[in-house]
Amino acid sequence: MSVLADLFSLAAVGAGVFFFIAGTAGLLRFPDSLTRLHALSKADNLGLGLVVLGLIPRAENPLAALKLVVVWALVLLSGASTAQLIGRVLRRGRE
Amino acid sequence: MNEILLAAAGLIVVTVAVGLARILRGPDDADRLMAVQLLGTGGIAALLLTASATRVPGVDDVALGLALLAAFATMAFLNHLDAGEGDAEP
Amino acid sequence: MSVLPLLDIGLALLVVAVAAWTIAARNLFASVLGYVAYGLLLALVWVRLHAPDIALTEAAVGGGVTGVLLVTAGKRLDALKATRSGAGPGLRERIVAGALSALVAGALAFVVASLPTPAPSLAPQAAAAAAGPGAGLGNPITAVLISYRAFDTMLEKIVLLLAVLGIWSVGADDAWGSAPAPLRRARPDGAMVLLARILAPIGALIGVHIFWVGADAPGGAFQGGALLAAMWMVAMMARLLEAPRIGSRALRLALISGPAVFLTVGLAGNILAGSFFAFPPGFAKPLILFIEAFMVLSVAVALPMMVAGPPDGESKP
Amino acid sequence: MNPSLLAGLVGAALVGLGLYGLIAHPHPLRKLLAFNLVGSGVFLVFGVVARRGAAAGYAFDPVPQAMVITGIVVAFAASALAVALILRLAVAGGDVSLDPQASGRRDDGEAE
Repeated sequence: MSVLADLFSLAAVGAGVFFFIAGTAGLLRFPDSLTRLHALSKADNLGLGLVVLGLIPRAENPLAALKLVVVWALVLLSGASTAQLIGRVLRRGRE
Repeated sequence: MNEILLAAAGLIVVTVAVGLARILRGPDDADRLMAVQLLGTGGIAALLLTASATRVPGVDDVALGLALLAAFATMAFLNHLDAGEGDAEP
Repeated sequence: MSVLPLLDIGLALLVVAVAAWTIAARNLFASVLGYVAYGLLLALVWVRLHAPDIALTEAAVGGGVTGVLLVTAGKRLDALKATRSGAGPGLRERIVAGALSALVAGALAFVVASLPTPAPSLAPQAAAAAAGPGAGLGNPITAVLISYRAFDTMLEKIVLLLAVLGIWSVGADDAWGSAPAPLRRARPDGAMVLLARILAPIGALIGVHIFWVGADAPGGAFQGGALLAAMWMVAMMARLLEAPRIGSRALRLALISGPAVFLTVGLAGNILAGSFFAFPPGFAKPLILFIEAFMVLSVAVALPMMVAGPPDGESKP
Repeated sequence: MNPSLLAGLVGAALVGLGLYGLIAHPHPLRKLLAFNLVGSGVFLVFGVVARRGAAAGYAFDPVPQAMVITGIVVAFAASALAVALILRLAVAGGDVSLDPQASGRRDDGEAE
């Protein structure tokens, strides 16, 4: 059982790291700010989400696991709304 | 297992460090803000991974605080960035 | 070969690089952004030093509130069109300054490398304070702050109060009693209002949680108060709440409640338990939580008032 | 290299960087930021002392850690006061120069 849990953790954390790398690559390589914003939101939402998912089986108690999920939810909330706001700032800059 | 989690944390820190090159290059403040946001998320992920591997207690609360404060700081910077838009009118 | 030392070295290099960026950046905004990133990374270093309490404080104050203070100040300077700051020192002065800084850093590094072994420690005294009569605090740092070094902590709260008074007093004379300038003048976007509406209540709940668990786990009055302060500022930035008038009685009572309650309990200790800041046996833990609750209130009110700045007289009471 | 020595060296480097910024930057807000770097470097050295003083069943010495928390709060209060003074300087003088010669020019420019 614990081997299974470990495998699950590894897979999820590994996928999370992949999305962080992808997000950073996008931030560095994409040609303009709006596409970079798109890349960033992938790292925010999926990268951290998968890492959190991978760490849940290792949490000491259910409350700690809940806190992990709340951390992710907070980052999702702020990431979604600030992406919107940054997008507006960028569009205004173009006009 | 712990070593692998630490390695993942290290990879994220390195990735985020590369992303910080974005701060250095710009070209404008919105890009810099995005890079800091990425650093915030990556920092939280690295923090959770390291804490899980080294068993420092109470780090989940630190992560909660970091997530809140990253959102708070981002809001303040946005507040500054869109200041051009009729900010003079009360 | 363990991965941990590599992680530590990478983190250390990153912290120093971001710190160098805040010094080297050309504009103030970029520099402050760097400072916020730096505060966040420093929080990771503190966790590596087994200091989650400081990590929280550093993230809240170093990264969060100080960054917001500076970016707000920069915005207000822009509005004043006061951007000229005079020429910097010439190349020769810069080289001398660099050499001096390198010398100081080198000396400090030498001292750090030659710290005595075994290291002196006050941990046993702190443990005694944590386990003291009726205390039973699981978090030794809270025990040190409220019991072992109670006087320091009370004076720190008075320093906060003095700073607020100092800030208020640099405002114009005829503005006295009015509210500080708002953190944002323009009407906020819908997305920002939505974010503030959801974030502020959840954040306030987390702030109270961090205060509450502070007796036994990382957290405590200051960290909880700083989070509450940040959430109040979030609401102010989205214009959901306005900064109160500095003449407001409720505001002033909230500001002094922390140090006042602390001092009262300290003086009562003189009578009930035989010495200043001694807690009567059996009541220590509830008393400590009682003091801390008012400290949270004071901190949560004082920090936003410091960021908001002096009263500006324009805003209607 | 053990982690606490490494953190101590980072602290020393931060003090050096901050000191340089404090001297070299003409803008007072940048000076303030640099000063905060010096402060956090000193706190980090305190943190190293705390980590080395692990005893009595704790992984750290709580007394220096508590002092750092107090220090961070007081440093913030001082920074906030400094920001208020800088803004007051800008309102009063029209710029934020700390250079006495520049402020001399400023007095000339003011319509009395």
